[in-house]
Formats: sequence, C-alpha cells, structure tokens
Amino acid sequence: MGGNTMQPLANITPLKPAGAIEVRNVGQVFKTTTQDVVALEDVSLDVKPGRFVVLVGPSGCGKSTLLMMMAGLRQQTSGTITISGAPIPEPDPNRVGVVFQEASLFPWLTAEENVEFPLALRGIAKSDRRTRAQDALKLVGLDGFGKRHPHELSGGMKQRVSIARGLVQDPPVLLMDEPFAALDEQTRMTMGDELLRIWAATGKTVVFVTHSLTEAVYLADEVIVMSPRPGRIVDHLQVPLPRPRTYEMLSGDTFGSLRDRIWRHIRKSA
Amino acid sequence: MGGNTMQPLANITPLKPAGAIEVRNVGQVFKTTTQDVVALEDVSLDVKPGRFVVLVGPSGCGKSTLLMMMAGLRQQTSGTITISGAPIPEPDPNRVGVVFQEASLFPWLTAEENVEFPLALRGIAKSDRRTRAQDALKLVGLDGFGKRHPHELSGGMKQRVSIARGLVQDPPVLLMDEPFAALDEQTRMTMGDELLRIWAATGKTVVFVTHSLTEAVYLADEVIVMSPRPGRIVDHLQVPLPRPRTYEMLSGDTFGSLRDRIWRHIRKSA
Amino acid sequence: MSAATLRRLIVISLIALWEILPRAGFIPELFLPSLSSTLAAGWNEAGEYGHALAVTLYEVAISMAFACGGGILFGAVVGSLPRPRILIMPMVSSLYAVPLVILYPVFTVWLGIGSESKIAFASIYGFLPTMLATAAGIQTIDPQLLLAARSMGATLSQRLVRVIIPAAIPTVLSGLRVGGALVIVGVVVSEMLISSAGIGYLISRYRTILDSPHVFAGVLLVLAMAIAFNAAIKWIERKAAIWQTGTRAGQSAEETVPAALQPAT
Amino acid sequence: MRSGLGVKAARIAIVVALFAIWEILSRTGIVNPRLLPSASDTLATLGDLLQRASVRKDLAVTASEVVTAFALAVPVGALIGFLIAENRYFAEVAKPLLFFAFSIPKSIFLPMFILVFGVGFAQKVGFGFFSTIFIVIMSTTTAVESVKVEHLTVARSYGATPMQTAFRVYLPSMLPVLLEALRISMIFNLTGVILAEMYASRDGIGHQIATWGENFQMKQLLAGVVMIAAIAIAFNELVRWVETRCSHWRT
Amino acid sequence: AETVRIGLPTKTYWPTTIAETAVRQKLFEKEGIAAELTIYRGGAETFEAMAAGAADVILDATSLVSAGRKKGVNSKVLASAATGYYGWQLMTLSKSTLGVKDLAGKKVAITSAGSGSDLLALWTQQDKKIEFTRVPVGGGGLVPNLLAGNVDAAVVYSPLSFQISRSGEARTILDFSKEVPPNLAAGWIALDKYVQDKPQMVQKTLNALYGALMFMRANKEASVKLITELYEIPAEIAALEYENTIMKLETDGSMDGPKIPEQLQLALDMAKAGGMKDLGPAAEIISTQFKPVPTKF
Ligand SMILES: Nc1ncnc2c1ncn2[C@@H]1O[C@H](COP(=O)(O)OP(=O)(O)OP(=O)(O)O)[C@@H](O)[C@H]1O
Ligand SMILES: Nc1ncnc2c1ncn2[C@@H]1O[C@H](COP(=O)(O)OP(=O)(O)OP(=O)(O)O)[C@@H](O)[C@H]1O
Ligand SMILES: Cc1ncc(C[n+]2csc(CCO)c2C)c(N)n1
Ligand SMILES: [Mg+2]
Ligand SMILES: [Mg+2]
Repeated sequence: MGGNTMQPLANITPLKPAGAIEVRNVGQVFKTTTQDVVALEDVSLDVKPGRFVVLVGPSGCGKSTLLMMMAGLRQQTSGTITISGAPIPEPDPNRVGVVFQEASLFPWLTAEENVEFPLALRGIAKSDRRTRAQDALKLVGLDGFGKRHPHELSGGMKQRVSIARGLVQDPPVLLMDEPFAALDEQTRMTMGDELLRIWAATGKTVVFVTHSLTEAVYLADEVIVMSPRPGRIVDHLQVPLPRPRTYEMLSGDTFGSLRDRIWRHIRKSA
Repeated sequence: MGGNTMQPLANITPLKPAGAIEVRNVGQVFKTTTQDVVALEDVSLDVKPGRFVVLVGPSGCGKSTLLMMMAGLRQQTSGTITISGAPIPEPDPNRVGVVFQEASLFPWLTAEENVEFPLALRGIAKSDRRTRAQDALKLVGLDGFGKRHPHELSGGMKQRVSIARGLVQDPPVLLMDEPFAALDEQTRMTMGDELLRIWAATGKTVVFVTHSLTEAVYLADEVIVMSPRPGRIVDHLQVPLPRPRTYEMLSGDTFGSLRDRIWRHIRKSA
Repeated sequence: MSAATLRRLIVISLIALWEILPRAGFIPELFLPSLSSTLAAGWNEAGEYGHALAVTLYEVAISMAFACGGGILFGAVVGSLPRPRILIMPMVSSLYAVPLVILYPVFTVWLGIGSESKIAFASIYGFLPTMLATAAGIQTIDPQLLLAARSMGATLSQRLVRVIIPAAIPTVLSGLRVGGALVIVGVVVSEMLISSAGIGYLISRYRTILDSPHVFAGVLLVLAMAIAFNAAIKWIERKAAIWQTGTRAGQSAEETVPAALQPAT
Repeated sequence: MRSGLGVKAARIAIVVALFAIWEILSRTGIVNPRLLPSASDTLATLGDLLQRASVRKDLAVTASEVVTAFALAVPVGALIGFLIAENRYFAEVAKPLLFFAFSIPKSIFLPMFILVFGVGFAQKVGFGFFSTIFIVIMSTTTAVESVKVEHLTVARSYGATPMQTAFRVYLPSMLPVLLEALRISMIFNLTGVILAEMYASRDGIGHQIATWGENFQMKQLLAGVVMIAAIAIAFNELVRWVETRCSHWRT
Repeated sequence: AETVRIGLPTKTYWPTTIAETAVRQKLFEKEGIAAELTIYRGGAETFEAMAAGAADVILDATSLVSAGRKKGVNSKVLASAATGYYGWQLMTLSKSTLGVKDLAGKKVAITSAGSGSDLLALWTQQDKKIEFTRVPVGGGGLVPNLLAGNVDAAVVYSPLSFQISRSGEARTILDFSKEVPPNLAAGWIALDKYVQDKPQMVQKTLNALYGALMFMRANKEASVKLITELYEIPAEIAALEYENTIMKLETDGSMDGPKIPEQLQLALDMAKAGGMKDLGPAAEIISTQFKPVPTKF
C-alpha cells in the first residue's frame, strides 16, 4: 500500500501537510419533530498528521456525529472543519476513510466484494482489487470467508469485514467509529495491534471512537474526552507511553493513572 | 413487575420448575451456497432456574446461534433443548425473552412505542403499557427520550431501547446477546448493576453473551466458555464471589484468577 | 402433491375446460370457441398471424426498452434525489392517474397510426409503474448503505449503479414485471383500438365480424407472449437472486432456509 | 416532510405552465384548435358540463361503481397477495398463473362480463374488480417481501400472532410500497370501470366520453378527460397525504 | 309492466333516436310494456350483448345475424329498418382536390376493420376498381385524423358527416346513401328463443318503434329538437340528419315484401366481400312472424 493517493492533495494544500485535522468551534443542532437537539457545542480540536487520537465519552454525547462531520458526511451547524488544510463539504476518499459504528455491508455482495467495493469505485483492475481485498481480509482474520455473504457471517465477522473495507482504501486519515465493539477480547487485542502496526507503517492519522478505556489508552497518542449532551471536549490527554505498546504496559502506573483520569470524567458526567 | 406471567406454566411443566434450561447434544449445521458450515457441535448444558449464566467465546463460535435456538427462533440440526421442562419449537414470550445482538428496533415506532411493543401484543391497556415502558426506559437511562424515533438516537441509545424492550416483558428466562456492546464503560457498569438488581429481585434465569471477560465474571454465577467453530463448550466455571457484587471485587484474587482462566481458553483458541 | 404438479394440473384442466365447455354447448362459440377450432383457425391463417406477431413483437421490444430501461433509470434518479423526488413524483403519478386510453384516438393525430403511436402508448403505459416501483424501492433502502458508499467517494452514478439499483432490485424486478406486462397489454390494446397491423388488429378485426375462433387464435398468441415474458423475468430473477440475500424475497429464493426462518403463518 | 412552500409553489407553477402552453398552442394555431380546443374553452365547457344534472348523475354512477370495485378488489387482492407471499406452496402454484393472467389485455373479456352479469352496475363493478385485483395481488406480494427479516424475528420472539404480525410489522413496513400500489390500483380500477362503461352502458361518465369522442366533440371530450383526471389526481393526493402522515419516521 | 331491453349500436346512430322517441312519446307505455335502452360500442358488441342475453331486441347489421348462426347464436331479422347507408359519406378535406378515382394508393380512414365503414370502403374499391389502404382509426379518430392530414379521405357517418361538411372543413366525394344499391343493411333483431318465449313483447316493441318513426315523420319540429338535444349538435345539422336519415327509413318494416330476400342477399354478399366467412343463405335469417303496427301517438 503506497501513499500515492495522497499526491493530488499537494496541489490543493500547499500549507498544511496531508492528514492534519482542524476542528474550530464546531456545533451541531438536530431539528426533530418535537424539539431541537444540541448534539455538539463549540468543539475545537487539532490533530497533527500521523497522530492516533481516541475519542471517548458517554453514549449519545456526539462522537459519531463529530466523526460524520469530519468525514464530510454531515455538515456542522456552526464552526469549521478542515482536513489536510481544506474544508470537507463532501466525502473525499482520497483524504478520509470511514469505518462505521454499524457494519453497513452491502448484503448483495460477498465479504470479498464488499472489501473491494471502494477500489472498484476508483476503477482499479479486478485482479489487483482481489489481491488487496484478500490481504485486508487476512489482516482482520477472515481468511477463507471471502466468498460468504454478510447474512452468513456472525456479528463480529461483519464488523471485521467493515474494518477491512476501511483499511483497503488507504487514505491519509482514517475515522473509526467503535470498530471493535462486536469483537471478543482476544480478537480485539490482535486487531488493535494489527491496526497500530499498519498505522505505524503508513503514517496515517487515525481518529478512533471506543468505549473501552483500556483500549483507548493502549492505542492512543492522545485521548479526547467528551461530556454528555450537548457534547463538549472536557479533557485532552497526551499518552506518554512509548511505542510499540506492549501488554505489560497495561499494568503500569502511567497506564493506570491515565485510565483513572478518564474514568473520573466519564463517571462525573453520568 | 410481578412474576404473574409465570403461572400458566405450572400446568405445562409439573416436573421442572419455570426457568430451567436443558441443552442436550445440540448441533447446528448451516447449508450455504458454497459449503456446509458446522456452527455448533454436541453442545450440552444445564442451567438451573434463577441462575445468571454468561456465555463467552471467540467471534463466530456460535453464541448467537445457541441463543436463537434456546429462544425457539431457530431449530437445532440435532439434539434437544428444553426450557422450563418443555421443548421450544416456537418462540414463547411467556417462557423466554430475547435481547438481540443488533438493536433491530422498528423504525416506524418511537422509543417508547418500541418498548411497549411486546406489551401491546398481549393486549395490555395503553396507560399501563405506557407506565411500564417509561419505567423500563428510565432503567436504561433514557428518561425523556421516549418520543424519539430510532434514527434520532445514537448507537448506544438504540441498544438501550432494545434492552428496555427485553426487560419490559418480564419472562422467567431472559436471553441477552451482547446487550452492552455499544455502551460506554460507565453506562455499561450502571446497567450491569441494574440488571443484577432486577435479576435478584425477580429470580429470572439469565443467559448473557459478552466479549468482556471482566463483565462476564462480574455478572455471572457461571461462565461457559466456547471454542471457535465448530462451537463446543470447553469450560464451565462457577464464580464463587458473593452477591451483591462490588467494584472492589474486580481487583481481588478470585476475580483475577477466574478472568485469567477464561483468557487462557480464548487465547489458546485464537 | 408438489406445487408444480398442482399448477400443471390446474393449467391442464383449464385447457380441457376450454375444449369441453364450448363443445358441450355450455358457452356459445361466439364467446368462447373450443381450443381445437381456435388452433385450427390459427393454423389456417398461420401466415397472417406470423406477420402480425412480428409487428407486435417489434413494437413490444421497443416499448419494453423505453418503458423498463427508462423507468428504472428515471425512477432511480428521481427516487434518490430528494428535491426532484418531492417535486416530480407527485406530478408523475398524477399524470399517470389520467386514464390515457380514452385519449388514444386523439393521440394518433399527432403520433400517426403506425407503430409509433403504439410504441408511445405502451411505453408510457409501462414506464410509470416501473418508475414508481423503482423510486419507491429506493426510498426503502437502508440509508446507512448510502452513507457508507458516499464515504467511499462514490459518485452519483456509482451510487446509482452499485448501491441503489442492487438494493432496490427486488422492488425494481416487481416493477419490471408489472411494467413489462403492461407494455404487452398496451401494445395489444392500442392495436385493438386503432391500427392496421399486429395481433391486436387481428383480434379486433375478427371480432367485428364475429369470427370468434380467429379472435381467440390471436388471444392465444398474446398468451404465448405473456408466457415468454414470464420466462424471461424468471431468468432475470434467478440471475438476481444472489443480490437479494438481505431481503425476504432473497430468503425464499434460497432452498436452504431452515423452517424456523419462515414466519408463523 | 418539510417540503415547504417553495415546492408547493413550484408544483403550482408547473401546472399553470402546462395549462398556459396548452392555451398558447391552441390560441396561436400551432395546433389546430379543432383538434385541441384551448384550455380556457375546455375549462369553460367543464363548468358547463358540471351544471348539467345528467352529467352529475353520470358522475355519481361512475363513482359508485369505482368505489365498490375498489372496496372489493383491494382487500381481496391484498389477502391473496399476502397468502402468496407467506405460503411457499400457494405461491408456487398461484404466482405464475396470476402473473400470466395479469399480462393479458383485460378488454378481451368484456363480453364475458356481459354474459355473466348482464349490463349494469354488477358488470361494471365486476370488470373494475377484474382489472384491479391482479395488480393488487402482485403489489402486495412485493410489499410483503420487502419486510425485514430481523423485524419479523423480533415480533416472533414476542409471540406475535399472525394477525399481530400482519398489522404491527407487515403493515407499517409495507406502507410505502403498499400506498404506491394503491395508487396504481386505483388507476387500473378507474380505467377498467370506464372501459366497461364505454363498451356497453346506459349511463356513467365513460359512456358520455365515448359518445363525445365518436362525435368529434373535442371540447366535451377534453373536459371529460380533465374531469376524470382531476378525480384521479384528487385520489392520488389523498393517498400521498396518508403517506406523509404515516411515514414521518423516515429520514 | 314487463321490460324489453333494447340494444343500440351507438348513441348517434338513428336507431337511438327512434328508440328514444318511442320512450319520450310513451309509446312503449301505450303498448303496456316498459323499455330499457342500452347503447353499445358498435354493431358487433350489440350483437354480443344480445347473444349474452343482455339485450332482447337490437338493431344491427343483418350480416351479423347470418354470421351468428354459425357460432351457435340463433337469431332472426324481424323487421326491415334501412336499405341504405344513410348519411354515410366518403369525405376529404375541403382544400383537397382528390376525387374518388384519385384515391388509388392513398389512405382512407375507417372506424374499424370489418365494421360498416370498412364494408363501404371495400365496396368502393370494388365498385370503382381502385385500390387504397384502409386505415382503422376508431370512431373517435375519423375526423381528427382527417383534419390532421394523416389520411387522405375518411368514411364518415352521420351526423358527423353533415357537421364537417357544413363547417366547411370537409367535402363529400362519394355519398353512399345514393351510390350503394338498395340492400337490407340493418334490421331489428331478436334471439329465436326470445321470439318463441315472448312473441307478444316482440310485437309490442316493434309497434312502438315503428310508431316512433311515424311520429318523427309527422313531427319534424319536435324530432329535430330531439336530435339537437340528444346529439348536442346545432339545429340545422339536426335538420339534415332528419331529412337524410330518418325520412329515408323503411316505414313498413314487414319482412314479407317481395324484394326482401333479394335485398338481404345483397347485404350478405357485400359482407362476404368485406371478409365475413360462413354466411348462410338469406332465407335462413328472415322471420316473417311480425308486422309492425305503429303505435298511435
Ligand atoms: N438524525 C438525528 N436527529 C435527531 N437527533 C439525533 C440524530 N442523530 C443523532 N442525534 C442525537 O445526537 C446525539 C449524539 O448522537 P451520536 O450518535 O453522535 O452519539 P454517540 O456519541 O456516537 O453515542 P453512542 O456512543 O451511543 O454511539 C444523541 O443524543 C442523539 O440522540
Ligand atoms: N445464516 C447463516 N448461514 C451460514 N452460516 C451462518 C449463518 N449464520 C451464522 N453462520 C455461521 O455460524 C457461525 C456462528 O455464528 P454466530 O452468529 O452464532 O456466532 P457468534 O458466536 O454469535 O459470533 P459473534 O460474537 O461475532 O456475534 C459463524 O461462523 C457464522 O459464519
Ligand atoms: C355512429 C356509428 N354508426 C354505425 C356504426 C356501425 N354499425 C353498427 S350497426 C350498423 C348497421 C349497418 O351496417 C352499422 C353500420 C358505428 N360503428 N358507428
Ligand atoms: Mg455512536
Ligand atoms: Mg453473535
């Protein structure tokens, strides 16, 4: 996987390097039939290129909404967002890839074809596509399941296909919305390590939503903690643990105190 | 919530008390377009009435499938299953309630109406229904969200509505398929405690699937560990921790060693 | 008894009744001539019927392309764009609410009396149900799938071809069934009303002179077209079955669905 | 649905524009006004016709036939469609036959209806029913097939009876497709009844329209068509209104 | 009173006027019966309705009676009504200079294949020894297609023919009422079974119908007014219709006359030339059982 898809960006954004995310005073209000819901209020955030940022916060605080806006899938009610220096009024797979909270696989395609889908959109040759899709499926431990249709897969397997689909696109920024929620702990850990390996190798910027504080600290360079509705950023922690991360760190003091600090925020807000 | 829905069962099952689950040499084979998939093989299991049993195992090992069979929603290829002493060829909400892995709410109903749904099916009066639904929603921390439609709720909120829908029917056996997967840790813990409280008060039998080993040990009387496909039971642990469970127990030795024992199984199988 | 056997039995008994009822005098030959005399009548004028069939098939084929191709494309575009949908759909379905058959004789003034007017009429007749069904099918698509495709940078046409149409396949197929059938009906009816060629023309000509065996020979040909069309749709359905695995239509297309998946009824 | 005033205005504008084009085509003689009387003339004639007691009676007759045929065809067709979608055996037996019946031009059978029902209310209703039922059956079948399996599983797990499943899961899931079907069915129904009236009748608006057509009374013919179109469109709008009321939960 | 169901081929065809007059002048009532008029889409449809038992007495082309006998529908011509195609004309646009002979190779509109207009078009081809294309355009398509220039000529029936010639849009190049030799084109018809079961009803019905004709002949003003009203046409066109069709109809109706078999055979021969097969001899379809006694008005 090369970074060649990033090249066209050089023309658009001479100032900011590819992969930088800037969120400035962003707010989001949903109009429902009954009342207006302020989902996010005055959120500002800077993610430097190549950083692994984890977003945590209570259910319904607006994490998915923030991700959708960064992906250009939803427009903020106020404020600005730039990705690699340019605003993102429309989804742009050359800049941003998304793994959704719900697997959202195409039921009429096999696992393999689902993973190939974003490549097919760009007109990549069939054989090339197949190889890359199979690599991605191997990465998520679904070697040999390529020919299955989504309804023939378990919940966790679907989610893994969805992750493979996100990875295969290889954009400079990867947004992942609770990608490991449906996985068992072993698979979750293996995939976490795999993700870190890919991240380190490709220099991607990753924004990752999770409910597991252990996972958050284990994966992140920085953890961003959000308050319940209306969602605001209440803390922004740097994780000073060295890379590569190891399971031993989980029982270390640094790890424990960071986890505790986040936990207190979450607890307070509930 | 009373146990009055259990009374009619006395006539059907004079021998076994309501809530007992017996799984005998059960197997499940899926025929797919390409090949036959043996999802479960020779699974036997006894759950005494009023026990809280947690099912863990790697993704795709057949946990959901086993639950579907206990619920009468899918017929086993071989073996027998009895609930409260009688086989369950058809779903029977008086015996078994289910909370599904995917929220599967009805999009045309509000959160409240979704929770009321099982009650409405039994012809319970509107006002009574509403009160009970609102109680259930309060229980899952969704007070005030009753009038929202599913598409206006976050992933975790939908899952909680689905849990409320499972709780509101009050059957002697409750099957829960990863109900807390989409929740943040705080909500997850609160809801776990809430579930334990309801369980203790009503004497229900609960079969609970989770990927969190901590959650498994924290909640369970017994933990059943399954191997990867074809799914078999590889371990059946009793959790000797006293009730009510407290967060302090999480750091205790008993807890740690149980968690470790399960972890080794899962790790081995991966 | 297997379903196919029972169906065959029904068909055979219908055919037998067709022969017996007129012969026994239960139905006057004017209304229903026996099957054998119908076949004989058709055979005697085989050349004439062959020529008429060619004309009708030509008109059906072109109308089918317009109605089904256009209907699916238009329905998909309109159904997936919220603004045009709100604006156009009500107008289109209102337009369809106008019983056009009444105006057909007047239409011929502008479209001429040849194949063009039949093709135009049948195309409109078949276009709208196909389009409406496609648009309706698209509205029931899981929005999450469209979101996912959008996030991967699918262009409008890619979303249309790769997401919207496959997801709407079951509905589109049924729209196609209805639309295609209406194309056949539309061509034959307009031929019956005004034309100088085609099966519909033969039917109405022979009716005017009370030549019922020849009328029913024409009807028989229409039935044959319906059967052929049905077979074609079945073929497409089988091809598309793999696409429908997420829906109940797909579930029942599979032989392997366990009994437990079947609803209680 | 917040379609807003803008959309309504645009819609009205389109309708007005269509009438204006019609008026101009006819007035300027681009189209022979004998073949296409102007919109204003047609509307004036329409007003005139509506004044006539006989036309009003014809309308009432047609309306009663249409309503009766529809009231019979929709429940019966929906029931059969439902059975077909739900029962594999029944479906395999009936589906090809019904589809086949659907693809036959129904007007061939008009004489048969006279044979069975004579000429009158029953024959019109019978033919209207016959023209409508197949499309209702086929649409219902499709609508049923669009129901999500997960939703059925949930209902089943709560022990929903077939009736409850029908009304609480099928009906709301199917509603968009079903309403669409209802719309198309009404058109088939209306066309069927009018065709039957044109074929043989003592009264009814279809009968009048046939006569106007044969006598080259273009103003009356167009006025009659506009009248029927208006009725059909009114029904269409009614269905749409129900649709927007029932599908507020959609995004 | 018992009701006779009278079937009529189209609204603006003269039998409708006759039957309507009989109703309005209460002639059926005077005969002690009631009548129910039903208008059908054309001659074949009217005949089908009678065969189906939906109409008791109809007016229709006599050739259909003969064709029907071979299809198991046993009916007879009870009374002669018209021996010519009154009001039927071959017309072109006024601005066209075509004559009948010039139509060779051109397009001529007829209502539908096998119908009365087709018969006349075929007759024209035979009589004038020319070949043209007959284009069926339906009743509603005749004038529009003529005016739009889609066809070169059209076989037009009354009162439409009078109307468009009056308005100056079209002109007559062949008047069938004059050119076609007298033949028993149309008659009042009933099923044998009905005649057998209810001869009295048949007699009374014929009495009322011919009584209506007598009334119309005697009351021009009232008749023209009725036609004006019924057809929604200007009075002057109605007057033309009255003069050129109503006044030409057979007043006697008797099937006993010496010329009847011959005129009927001529009608059948014309139908045969028009494509009808299986027509029996004229004698088969004549019933001389009834002689209309016009009801007094
Ligand atoms: N389409 C919508 N209409 C109205 N309200 C909405 C809509 N989408 C989301 N919301 C509301 O916005 C808030 C934030 O939702 P969001 O999905 O971003 O939460 P989240 O942080 O991802 O939660 P979870 O962890 O449960 O997935 C919630 O309160 C939700 O109810
Ligand atoms: N309809 C089906 N057709 C074919 N195979 C299926 C079907 N449903 C499930 N399977 C297979 O059966 C196995 C067990 O699936 P199941 O959903 O029970 O797993 P699970 O233990 O619940 O996994 P997860 O934790 O990921 O939800 C999987 O390998 C899956 O691929
Ligand atoms: C307005 C009008 N008049 C007559 C006929 C046809 N038609 C029915 S019965 C009959 C008797 C003489 O053949 C004829 C000509 C028609 N279709 N439309
Ligand atoms: Mg979320
Ligand atoms: Mg599962």
